[in-house]
Amino acid sequence: MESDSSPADRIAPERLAALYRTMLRIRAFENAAEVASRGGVAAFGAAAAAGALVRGPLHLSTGQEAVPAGVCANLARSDYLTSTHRGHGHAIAKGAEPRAMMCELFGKSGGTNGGKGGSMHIADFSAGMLGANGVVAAGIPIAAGAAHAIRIRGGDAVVACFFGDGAVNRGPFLEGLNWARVFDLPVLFVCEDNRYSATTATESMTGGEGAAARARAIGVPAQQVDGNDVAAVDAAAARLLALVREGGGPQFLHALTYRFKGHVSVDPATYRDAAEVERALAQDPIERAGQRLAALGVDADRLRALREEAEAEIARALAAAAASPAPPAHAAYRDVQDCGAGQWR
Amino acid sequence: MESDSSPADRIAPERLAALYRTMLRIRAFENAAEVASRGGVAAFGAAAAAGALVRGPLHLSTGQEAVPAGVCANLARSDYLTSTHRGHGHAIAKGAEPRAMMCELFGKSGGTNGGKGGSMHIADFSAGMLGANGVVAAGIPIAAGAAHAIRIRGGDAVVACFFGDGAVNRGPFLEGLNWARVFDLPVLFVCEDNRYSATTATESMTGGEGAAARARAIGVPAQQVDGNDVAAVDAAAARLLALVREGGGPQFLHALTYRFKGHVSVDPATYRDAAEVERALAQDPIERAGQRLAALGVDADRLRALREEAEAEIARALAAAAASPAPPAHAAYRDVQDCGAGQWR
Amino acid sequence: MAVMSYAQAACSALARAMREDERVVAVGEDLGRGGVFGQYRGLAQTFGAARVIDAPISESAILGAAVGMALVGLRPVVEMRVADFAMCAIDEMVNQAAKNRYMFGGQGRVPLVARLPIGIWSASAAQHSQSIEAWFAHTPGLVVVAPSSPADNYGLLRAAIACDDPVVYHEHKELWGVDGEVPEAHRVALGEAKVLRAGRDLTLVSWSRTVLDALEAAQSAAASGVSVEVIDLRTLWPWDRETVLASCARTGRLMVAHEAVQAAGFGAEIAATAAEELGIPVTRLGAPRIPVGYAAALEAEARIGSRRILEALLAWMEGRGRRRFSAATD
Amino acid sequence: MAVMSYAQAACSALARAMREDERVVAVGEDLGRGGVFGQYRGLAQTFGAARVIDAPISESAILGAAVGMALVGLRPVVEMRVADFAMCAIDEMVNQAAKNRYMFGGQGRVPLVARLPIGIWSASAAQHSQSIEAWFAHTPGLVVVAPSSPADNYGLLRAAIACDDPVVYHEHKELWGVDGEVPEAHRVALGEAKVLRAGRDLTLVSWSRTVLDALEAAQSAAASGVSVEVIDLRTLWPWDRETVLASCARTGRLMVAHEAVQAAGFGAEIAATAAEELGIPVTRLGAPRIPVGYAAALEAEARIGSRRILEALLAWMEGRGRRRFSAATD
Ligand SMILES: Cc1ncc(C[n+]2csc(CCOP(=O)(O)OP(=O)(O)O)c2C)c(N)n1
Ligand SMILES: Cc1ncc(C[n+]2csc(CCOP(=O)(O)OP(=O)(O)O)c2C)c(N)n1
Ligand SMILES: [Mg+2]
Ligand SMILES: [Mg+2]
Repeated sequence: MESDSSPADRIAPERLAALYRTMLRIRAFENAAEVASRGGVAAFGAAAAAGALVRGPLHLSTGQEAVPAGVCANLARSDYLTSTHRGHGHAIAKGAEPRAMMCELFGKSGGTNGGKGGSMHIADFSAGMLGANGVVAAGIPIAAGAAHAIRIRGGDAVVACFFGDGAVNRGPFLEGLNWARVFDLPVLFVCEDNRYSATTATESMTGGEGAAARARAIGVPAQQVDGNDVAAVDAAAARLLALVREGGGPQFLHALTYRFKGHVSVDPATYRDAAEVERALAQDPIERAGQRLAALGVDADRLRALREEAEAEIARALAAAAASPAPPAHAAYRDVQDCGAGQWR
Repeated sequence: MESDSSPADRIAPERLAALYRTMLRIRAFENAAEVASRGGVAAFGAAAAAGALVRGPLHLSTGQEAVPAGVCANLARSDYLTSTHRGHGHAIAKGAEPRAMMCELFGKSGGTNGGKGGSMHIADFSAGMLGANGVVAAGIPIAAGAAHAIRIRGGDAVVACFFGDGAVNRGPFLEGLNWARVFDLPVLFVCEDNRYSATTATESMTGGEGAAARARAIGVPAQQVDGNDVAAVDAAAARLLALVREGGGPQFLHALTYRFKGHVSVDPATYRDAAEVERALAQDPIERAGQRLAALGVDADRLRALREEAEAEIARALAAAAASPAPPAHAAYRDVQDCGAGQWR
Repeated sequence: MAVMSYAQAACSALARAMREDERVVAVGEDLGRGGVFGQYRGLAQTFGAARVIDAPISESAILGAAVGMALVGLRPVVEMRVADFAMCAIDEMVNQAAKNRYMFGGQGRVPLVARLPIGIWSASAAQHSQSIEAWFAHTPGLVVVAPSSPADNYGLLRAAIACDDPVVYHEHKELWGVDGEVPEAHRVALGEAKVLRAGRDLTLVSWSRTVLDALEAAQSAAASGVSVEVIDLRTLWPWDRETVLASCARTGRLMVAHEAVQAAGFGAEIAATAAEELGIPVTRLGAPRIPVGYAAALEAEARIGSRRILEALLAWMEGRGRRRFSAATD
Repeated sequence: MAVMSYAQAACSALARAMREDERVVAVGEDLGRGGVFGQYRGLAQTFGAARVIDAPISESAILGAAVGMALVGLRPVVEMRVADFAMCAIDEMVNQAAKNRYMFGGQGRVPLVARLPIGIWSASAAQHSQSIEAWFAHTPGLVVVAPSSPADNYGLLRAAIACDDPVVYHEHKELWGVDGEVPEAHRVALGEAKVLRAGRDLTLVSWSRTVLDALEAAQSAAASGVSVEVIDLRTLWPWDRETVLASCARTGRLMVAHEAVQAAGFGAEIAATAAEELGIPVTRLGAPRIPVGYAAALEAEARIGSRRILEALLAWMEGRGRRRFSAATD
């Protein structure tokens, strides 16, 4: 870890509590979504179980909460964020409402996307969250372009561009980072390195020293950070985003974390070593932050209250999602395009 | 330059003469093609001049001859090569016949590709030259795959993969190098850095330190070389190809050279600084090799004979191309595909 | 003769090809774990990681490398996971694989099979549900296949692997679990359609998963006294004009149904051809020109389905206009 | 009213849009030097490098960045150089640009214009000559344009830039130098075809460069007593069904001619629609399903041309079969 650990060490209890709260909200959302998704994936031609509330591929960020929480604590609502297929945490941390998000997962008209996107495309443009993306690495050039627009239009917004460790092997990683560097754009690239690309250990598919080394070779300064230490992520993001805001061009944060669950909700992840998983679970970013808060003197009641609040919020989101109506069939023909929209012609 | 210059310094006169000869043959070919192409590009809707012998976009490698000459001197005919839109030099150095190549540029049935490809797709599979390619960087994954096939099928062939400095900004550069590294494949990547991407100075479009740095970050060892010093290119290629043949996986050669002509034959290249061009012309790799040969005691008659031979060969190629018949119209329907080939259905 | 799923049938065809021809290799992401739909299950164990190649997430390299492999003597079977991701490798598919043989004057061959699972896979939304077989039918140099049954997936995958030119091979994600009998010797020639049901009044041409809907609609139509001949096209390029046009000439009417968007879909090619050649009445039913939405009600609008086929077919036969059902509107 | 070339007309439309709306920017390789076909000449000098953006050779990033720019308030006009290179950016065009508005539930708009020069450009061979407009017509979310004259290139580019959704804008490489009058106020609504020549016996629909051939063929046909109505489609999606079908209803026959490969080309959509809706005789003439070869004799086979249109048209009218000329065969 090259991160300068001192600012993280000096974190104020209130700031850490806020980060803790964000992580709790994400965790509660993921847990609830996971339960609601049981039977919801259409496997091998069998339709999804009729009773499943959340259907289709569901990529949970459980265990990775410190990265979006720490990064987004340093973003304003007017900043932008691009995301991945594993985007719930990014959305919540950026300010999307869990209620509208859960509606989206339920495929309801009250959803962030009106039911058109589901988990893989969750987005809240009003919070600057430009969308989860079903195509690995596709958000990278989009983030560069968003930053380019900011540069041209003026203003001090920045873009945080999240992607996984698997994305560094796709061409748009190179093209997007190069773009941001060449045009000196205000982007913070954030590689959420959970060590796996679907069922494959990313290391076995990645030549060289990985994400940070590649970024540096393209001229984008890079820093590694313990992605399970939310204070460290916060401090690193604060430092890098300050550089970005000063106009120094793109920066790169390589956050080392772990995916607690399978790649999708139905993946038992048997390809992972039990000992490895156990070690990783012991680094639960929420547990670590909780212990740290306790050590900083935040009392147990306060921590319990934060947990209960987060869970209550998600319980309300679930209820709202259940109550929200399904979109009407005719909504399927809306938002295609203005000119040339239609049905069959 | 990191190249270990001693083997280059010790080059035997006969070897240098052979390299010189290859360069002369390429130069003579390019010069002849250039003359034959006058009026051959259809510009702005006007058809190409009826009298033009070589039609369409023509990318000349004039001035860059030392790179293919030096690299290919270390390849067997059974080795493979992938090329770019600027592929004449690669083809000649790899063993293609200038006569068949000139026929191809003339669009004749005696052409390497039967007239189907022209300059941009010049290929001689029988010499292991897998084709020029009209899409920048597209040859890189193809080279990785060819090397992968070699690895799987056994045998000690290797692949030389040529591309320009502009190609390092395209995604397939990352994807192809990573592939070769991950599977430890026998490829020598050769970046022919002539400093321009069409009309644009590549440096202005490239973040970081460029080709070699990017290769290293992907885990592919890289060496820079003076690409106008054919002995240096030869020595570097010899060293790197020995490593590749030993099974150490891919290597990368970054050769610094210069494009004497415009991007295409009709490009006056006014975007380049006259002083820069003058400096570059003074580094003509053929002149330099000739002086070196003279210094090594090869007499002027021998050098003149080599030049005249090369020019005579190309003159014969021109005559053969002029005499070769155009392909018959029905050839247009051949070599599309076996199953489903046809005309309109 | 074994009963197996569409996924198992493909797996079994590939295993057989790999046993019989050591040049055959499989390349794609997560193949070592059997592929995301289990369509490579057990192959890595049998043939080893050198021939069942786990790839980095890099579709350009996967397909580009396959072109290089094919040029140097292998016969790669390439997994694209879903057709939507193949959009990351269109240069490699079209400019490199499809044009190679031609532009190099026949010096090389590119015997690769690119597997592009198409179609809606319930609740997978816009980026995992598209069907783009028409693009490849429009591309010289490519063979285009889309089997509808386990037996044909077995028989056609074998034929595709044996083909010396690039084949775009479309499996349907909602067919993976469908079971059927698969004769071990089964092999289907590329370019041969199959008449699945004989009929007198109308020829209904379809392919891939929509064939199941077409058959269901045909059965219901029979109850209404309309006798429908159902043809499974199986290969889109070259398509079996002879079988289709002969059937059309007999029935005097053609309907084409496919899951891909109707506008500029391959149904247009077939319908236009039948109209040109025979002057018979033609109609098409493809998806509306909308992306596939996530919510069930939205996704349903993007599905053809047997009910829509039946309604369109009966309405048309009864002269009630070309398409009677109307999509819900505001 | 100025006389200018097709390239100048585009340049002038773009300059005007950039003057009138500061959100409009141009993005692509070598734009600073005026673009490879001169279609950006002078713009960098007028508007500066910040708005006429020279890009690295990275089509994925060019189009992907344009999506990001569009989402954050710009209106990028993106140069792809030739349509074949756009194949390096199909994920960005289809999965990112076209699906964005829909899959995010209408939260954003992607008002970008992707310029994809299509068609044969003499002696440029297989990787610089393709026409793929049918792919985009098949893709929900996209508007597809293909102007045939300087005036329409001016008028349609303005309309495309004003459009709030992604537009795939196809210029033809062999039209760049064609001159014509361009009224400064000219603006063409997207989706409006134009009847270029009135006729009684047959409706001939075309677009892009083939319109010139169609007009020539119509003129020659008149000498043989066949009166041909020529329609320039101009926009492929949405296509002007009303104008085309009304003309077809009058003439009773439809022929579609386009430079793209005939198989699964957009002509099939038009022909199938006319057959479905009107039951009239239809025929198509597109390129054979071959890549474009380099040698003049090979390239010529991939061109439609006025002679082939005329021959096909007369043969068809005279009932001598659908297409009388035959390609040279072995
Ligand atoms: C271009 C593309 N190829 C393949 C996939 C299938 N896929 C979805 S997620 C995933 C793994 C991504 O790994 P990583 O980037 O590390 O993100 P993580 O899932 O670990 O968060 C893959 C291969 C895809 N979505 N897009
Ligand atoms: C994917 C792609 N984009 C754009 C082009 C147009 N183009 C042809 S050559 C060239 C410049 C290539 O520069 P470089 O790689 O340095 O090779 P050089 O021409 O200098 O030999 C460009 C942009 C192309 N052929 N392919
Ligand atoms: Mg990962
Ligand atoms: Mg260059």
